[in-house]
Amino acid sequence: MPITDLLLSGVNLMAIGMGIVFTFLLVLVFTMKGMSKLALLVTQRQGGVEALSSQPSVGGREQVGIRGDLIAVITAAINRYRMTHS
Amino acid sequence: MPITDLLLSGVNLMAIGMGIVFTFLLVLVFTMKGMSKLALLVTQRQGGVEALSSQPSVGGREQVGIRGDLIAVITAAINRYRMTHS
Amino acid sequence: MPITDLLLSGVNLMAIGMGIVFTFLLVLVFTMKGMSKLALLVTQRQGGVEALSSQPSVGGREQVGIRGDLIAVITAAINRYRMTHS
Amino acid sequence: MVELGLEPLWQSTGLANLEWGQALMMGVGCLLIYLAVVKKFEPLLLVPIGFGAILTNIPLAGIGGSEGILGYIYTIGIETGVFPLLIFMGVGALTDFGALIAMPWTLLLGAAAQFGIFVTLLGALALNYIPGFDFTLADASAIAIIGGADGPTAIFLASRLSPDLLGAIAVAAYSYMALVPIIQPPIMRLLTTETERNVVMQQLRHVTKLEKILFPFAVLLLCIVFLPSAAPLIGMLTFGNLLRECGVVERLSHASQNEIINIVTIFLGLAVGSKLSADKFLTIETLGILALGAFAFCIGTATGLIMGKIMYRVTGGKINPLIGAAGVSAVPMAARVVNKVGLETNHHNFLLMHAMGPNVAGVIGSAVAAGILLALVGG
Amino acid sequence: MVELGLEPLWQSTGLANLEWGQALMMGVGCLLIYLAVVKKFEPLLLVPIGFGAILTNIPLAGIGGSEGILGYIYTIGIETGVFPLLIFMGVGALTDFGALIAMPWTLLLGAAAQFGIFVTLLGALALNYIPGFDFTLADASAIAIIGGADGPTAIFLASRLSPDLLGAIAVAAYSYMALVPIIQPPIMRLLTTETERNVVMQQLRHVTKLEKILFPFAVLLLCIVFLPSAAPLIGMLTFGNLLRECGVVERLSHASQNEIINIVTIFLGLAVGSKLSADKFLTIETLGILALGAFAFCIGTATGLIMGKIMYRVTGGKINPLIGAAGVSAVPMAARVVNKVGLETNHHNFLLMHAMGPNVAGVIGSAVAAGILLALVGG
Amino acid sequence: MVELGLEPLWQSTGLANLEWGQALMMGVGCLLIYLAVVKKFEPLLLVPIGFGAILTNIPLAGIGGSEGILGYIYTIGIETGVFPLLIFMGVGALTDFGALIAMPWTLLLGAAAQFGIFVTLLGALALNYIPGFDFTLADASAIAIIGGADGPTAIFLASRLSPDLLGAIAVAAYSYMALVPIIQPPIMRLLTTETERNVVMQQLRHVTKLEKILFPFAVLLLCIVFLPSAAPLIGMLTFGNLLRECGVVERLSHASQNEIINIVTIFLGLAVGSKLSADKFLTIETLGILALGAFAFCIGTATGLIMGKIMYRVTGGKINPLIGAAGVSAVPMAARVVNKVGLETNHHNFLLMHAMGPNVAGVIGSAVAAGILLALVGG
Ligand code: NA
Ligand code: NA
Ligand code: NA
Repeated sequence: MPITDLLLSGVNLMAIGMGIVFTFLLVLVFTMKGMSKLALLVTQRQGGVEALSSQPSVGGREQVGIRGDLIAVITAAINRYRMTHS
Repeated sequence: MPITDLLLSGVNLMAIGMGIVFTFLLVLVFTMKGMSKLALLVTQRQGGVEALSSQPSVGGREQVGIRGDLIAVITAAINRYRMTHS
Repeated sequence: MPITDLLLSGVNLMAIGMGIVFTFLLVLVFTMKGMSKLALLVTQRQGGVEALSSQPSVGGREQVGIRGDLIAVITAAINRYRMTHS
Repeated sequence: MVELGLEPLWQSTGLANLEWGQALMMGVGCLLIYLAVVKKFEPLLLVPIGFGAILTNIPLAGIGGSEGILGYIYTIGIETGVFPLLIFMGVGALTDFGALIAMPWTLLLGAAAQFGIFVTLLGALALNYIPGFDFTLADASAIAIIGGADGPTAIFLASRLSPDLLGAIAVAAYSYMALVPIIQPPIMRLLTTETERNVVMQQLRHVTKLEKILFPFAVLLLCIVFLPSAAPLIGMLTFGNLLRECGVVERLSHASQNEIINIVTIFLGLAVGSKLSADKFLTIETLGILALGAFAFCIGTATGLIMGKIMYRVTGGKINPLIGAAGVSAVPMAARVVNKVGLETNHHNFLLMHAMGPNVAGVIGSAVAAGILLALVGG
Repeated sequence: MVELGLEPLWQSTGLANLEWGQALMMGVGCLLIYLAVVKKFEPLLLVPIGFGAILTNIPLAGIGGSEGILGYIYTIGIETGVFPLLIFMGVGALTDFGALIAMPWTLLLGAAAQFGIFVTLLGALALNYIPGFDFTLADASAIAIIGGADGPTAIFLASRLSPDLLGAIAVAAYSYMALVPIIQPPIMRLLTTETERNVVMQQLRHVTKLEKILFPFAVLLLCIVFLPSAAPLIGMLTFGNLLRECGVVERLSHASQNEIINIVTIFLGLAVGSKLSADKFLTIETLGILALGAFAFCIGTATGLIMGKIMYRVTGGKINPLIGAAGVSAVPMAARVVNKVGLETNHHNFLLMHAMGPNVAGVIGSAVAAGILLALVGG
Repeated sequence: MVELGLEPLWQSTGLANLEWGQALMMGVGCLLIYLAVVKKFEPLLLVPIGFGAILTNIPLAGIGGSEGILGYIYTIGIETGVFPLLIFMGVGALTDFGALIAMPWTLLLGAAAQFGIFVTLLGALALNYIPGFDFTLADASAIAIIGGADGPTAIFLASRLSPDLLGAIAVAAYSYMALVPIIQPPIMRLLTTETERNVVMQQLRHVTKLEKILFPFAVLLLCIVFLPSAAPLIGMLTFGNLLRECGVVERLSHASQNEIINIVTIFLGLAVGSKLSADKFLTIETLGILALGAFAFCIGTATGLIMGKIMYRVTGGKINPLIGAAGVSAVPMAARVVNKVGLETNHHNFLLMHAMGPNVAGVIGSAVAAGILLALVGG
C-alpha cells in the first residue's frame, strides 16, 4: 500500500477511533450517573444506608486498617513500656 | 438402546453401585477401627502419649492458636495501657 | 562403544570437567575480589556508606528482623502486664 | 485502506450481533452473581462461574472459544481433569477428618446418602420417555453425581462422561449445595421425631496425630484394592490431607490450602462458566438437570436420615438421626444445618462436631460413587 | 569418545560465539536493570525484562528459543494473550474506582488523553517516508498504543498485531511510564496558568458499596454493546474489580491481587525480555518506536490538559485542569505527578484523589482504543 | 446394558490387577514418606515423591500415564526442564550469598567437592563390566550428578540426559542429601586432626548491599563467557538472587521464595514420584545408582576436606578444614553438620557462617559441572 493511502487510513482510524472513545466514555458518564441514582434509590429503600455504604474516604482497605491498629497498639505498648521502665 | 434396556442398566448400576459404596465404607469402618487400635498400641509403646496426641478438640489448628495468643497479648496490652493511661 | 573406550571418554571428561570447574571458580574468586573493591570504591565515593551497607551479620533478613522486633515488643508487653498485674 | 462506512462499524458492535440466547445467558450469569453476592450462595464458585457465563456469551469476542482465554483455561484445566483434582487436593488439605476417625460408624451415613445419586440416575434415564430428552447412560451418570453434593467431583465426572452438560451440571451442583439450608430442614423435620432430634450425643474422643496420619493411607489403600477408578479423586484428596497432617511440610500444606486452591478456584469457575453458552445451556435438558438435581438432594437427605434412624435404634438411642442428613457432603453447610435444626429442638444440643463425621464421609462416599460410574459407564 | 581437543572446548564457550549484537543487548538488559534498581523506574517489570534480555542473548544456551524456558513461557503466556489479561484482572482487583464513580465527568479527561494514541499512529505511518522504515498499519497501531501509557494493554495489542515489535514496544511503554515525572511537569506548566493550577477542588462525595459493585457491570455492558473486541481486556479488568468489590470472595480477591499478579509479572517480564534479541531489537525501527513513544506521551498529556481546561471553563472554575494530565493512565504515577505539580503552586492543594478519577479512566480509555484498533486493523 | 456379572466387577478391582512390582513400589513410596515424616529426611521433596510413587503404581488408574494428572505434570514441568529451573530461581531468592562474598576463596572448596561427580562418572562406566549394567555416557553423567548433592540440578540433568533413570536418580539425590548428617561426620573425623578441627576462624567481614547486587551479575558473566550450557541453571539462580537483593521488587522476591517454589515443589515431587514405576525402578540399575550415589557423596566430602586441609596449610592455619565438607552443597544440611562436628571438638567454635560459603559455592560448582556434562555429553 502506498504511504499516502496508509496515512489516509490512519486519518480515518483516528477519526473513527477518537469518535468511539469519546462516545463510549460519554455514554459511560450517563450510565454511571444513572447507576448512582439507582444505587441511591435501592440503598435508601433498604433503610440501612450505613450498612451498605463503604468507608468515607476512597482509598483505605481493611487490611491496612488492621495493620494500622496493630501498629498503634504496639506503639502504645512500647511507649507504655519505656515510660514505666525509665 | 431402548429406554427399557437403559432403565434395566440403571437398576443394575444402582444395585452394584450402592453395594460397592456400602461394602467400601463398611470395610473402611473396620480398617479405621484396626488403625486406631494400632495407633494406640504404637503411641503407648512410645510412652510419650502427650507428645504425639493432638489437641483435645477436633477443630483447632495451630495457626489459629498462635493468632489467638497474639490477640490475647495485644488485648492485654491495650487494657493495661488504657488502665494506666486513664 | 566398548567399555574401555567409554572409560577413556570418562577419564577425559573428568580431566576437562574438573579443569573447567576449577578454572571457572578460580576466575570467579578474582572477579569477586575485583567486584568487592569496585563496590567499596563506589560506596565510599557516594559517602553514605551506612545507607548502602547491609546488616552487620550475614544471615538475617528484614522480615526476621521485623518479627524479632514484634516478638520483643510483645514479650515486653507481657512482662510489663504480668509485673503490674501481680 | 481501513473501511470507514457506518455499515462495517455497526457490524463490529455487539448490538448488531447479539442473539437473544446470548443475552439470556448473560442474564443467567448476572443471576448467579446476584445469588452469590446478595444471597451468599457458594460465592467462591458462583461469582467466577457467573462472570465466565457473561464473558463467553459476548458476541464476536470469542473469549470462550478455542483462541480465547476461557477456552485455553478450559482445555488445560477441565478437559484434562487437572483443576477438579487440584481442588480435591486443597479440600484434603483443608479438611480435618478427626470427627470421622473418632466415630467411624458414621461412614455408613455417608454411604446411605449416596442413594440419591443412583435414584437420580434412574430418574434421568426415565426422563427419556418425555420427548426432547435423550440422555445416554453416560449423561445420566454425570447428572446423577449432582446428588453427591460435591462440586469438584461433579465437574470431574461430567468432564469425563458428558462434557456438553458440564455447565448445567456444575451450576446445578453448586446451586443446590448453596440451597441446602432451605432444602434439608423440612425433610429433616418430616422424617424424625422430636425425641430423636433431642438426642444429645456424647463428646468425641481424642484423636491422636498418628491416627490422623494413618487415615489417608487407610482410605487410599481400600481405594487401590477395591476401586482404582476412584484413585485420581481419592488419591489427590488423601495427598492433600497427608500434607496437612504429617506436620513436616507446613509450606506445602499452606500452599495447597491457599495459593493453589484459590488460583484454581478462580480459573475453574471461569472455565465452567464458559460452558454456559446459549446453545449448550438453553435446552430442555437443562431444565431436566435442574429438576433432577433438586430431586437428588432430597433423596440423598432422606436416605441419610433413614440410615440415621436405623443407627439410632441399633445403638439404643445414642445416635441423633439428624446427623444422617449431613451425609450428602455439601461440606460444611450440611453439618451447620444439622446443628441448627438440632438447636431448634434443644437449645443445648450442639451437633456440629458430630455432623462433621458423616459430612466428610459423604465426600469419600461420592468419590467412591464417581469411581464406580467411571469404571462401569466411562469405559 | 568425547572429543578432547581445545578447539571443540573453545567452540563451546560463549566467548567464541558471542556476537556484538548480543553483547549490546545484554548491555541494554543491564541498563534496564540499572534504571529499575537505582532510578526506581517501574522495577517490577523492568528487572525481569532486563534479566530476560540478558538470558535470551546468551549464545548457544537457547534460553529464549523454542526449547528454552523463556521460549515456553512466551508461547504459553504471551502468544495466547493470557498473561496480559491476567495482569488486567489483577489491576482490576487492585484498583479502587471510587474516585471515578464520584466524578464521572472525569471520564472525558481519560478519553481526551487517548488522542496521543491516534496521533502517534499517524506519526508511525509518516515515518515510512524515511528510508529503512516500513511499518504496516498493524505495526503502527501496536506502536501507537504506547501512548495509552498502559503496559499490559500495550503487550496484549502488540502480541496480537505485531509480535516482532513486542520487545521494543513493551520496553518503550514501561520506560516512558517510569519517565512520567520527568515528561509531564513541563507540559503541565506550559499549558496551564497559575490561576488554573491554583483551583482547589471540592472533596469527593461518599461512594456506596452498591455503586462500586455495579460499576464493573456498567463498564462491561457498554463494552459488550459497543465494542466487543475490547471485551477480553475490559472483561478481565471488570472481573478482577468485581472480585475486589463484591465482598464475598475475599480469598479470590486476595489471590488476584497477590499470588496471581506477582507470579504472572515475573513470567511476563522474562518473556517480554526474551523478545529483546539482537536481531529483533537492534534495528532502526526500535529508534523510531522510542521516539514515537515519547511523542505519544507528550501529545496524550497535552490533550488531557486541554480537555481539563475546557472543563475548567465549562464548570466555571471548579475543575483544576492539571488533573487532565492524569488521563494518560500510568497509574498511579501520573496522579502523583499531578498532586506534586499542584502542591508546587498551592501548598494546601492536594489533588491526588481527584486525579485518580481521570487516571483510572485512562486505563478504560486505552483498553477501548485497543479494542478499536483490534477490530479495525486486527481483523 | 451394563454388564452385571461378578467377573467384570472383579476385573475392575485393583486386587485382580495388582502386580507384585507395583505393590513393591507402593511400599517404596510408603518407605520414603516414613523416612520423611518420622526421620525428617528432606520431607518437602520426599513426601510428594513418595506419594507420587504410590499413585503412579495404582493399577488401571493410569495417574502417571499420558492422560493422568501426574503424566500431564511430568510432561509440562519436567520434560521441558521448567520445574527444576523455577526451583533454582526460588533457591536463588532464598539464598544469602553474603558468606561467600566475604570469603571468595572458599569457592575452591566448592570446586574440589565436585570431584565426587566425575569419579562417580567413572564408577558408573566401570559398572558396565558387571553383566546387567549397560550405562551409556549420558546415563553415567546423569548418575554422576548425584555427587553434586543438589536435587534440582540432578533432576534437570537427568531429564535431559537420561529420563528413564530420573526417578532413581532423584530419589538417590534427595535421600543422600538427607543422609548427610550420617555419611559425612565419620569421613570428617577420619581425614582431619583434632588441631585442625580446633581452628577458630575470624569473624566474617561486613558485606555491602552493592556487592550482593553485583554478585549475581559476576557469576552470570563468567557463565556466559565460559560455559553457556550452564546458563539456564545459573541464569535462573542469579535471577532469583537479584530479585532478593535488589531491594525494589519485594513482591516478586516474596513470590519466588514462597508461592512459586512451594507450588512447584509439590508438582515436581509428584512428577518425579510418577517415574518410580515398577518397570523403570525395579531394575538392577537402580541398585547400582544407589550404590554409586553413596560413593559419590563420600568422595565429594573427602575431596572437599582435602582441599580444606590444603587451604589450612597455605593460610598458615586460618582455615578450619572441616568447612571443606560443606562444599558438596546439600544446603544447609552440610553446613550444619560442619558446625556440629566443629562444636564436638571445641564448644565455642561456631563454624556455621563460615561453612555457608563453601556450601553455596557447591551449588554453583555443581551447576557448572552440570553445564559441562550437558555441553560435552548432551550434544
Ligand atoms: Na457426597
Ligand atoms: Na491510557
Ligand atoms: Na554441589
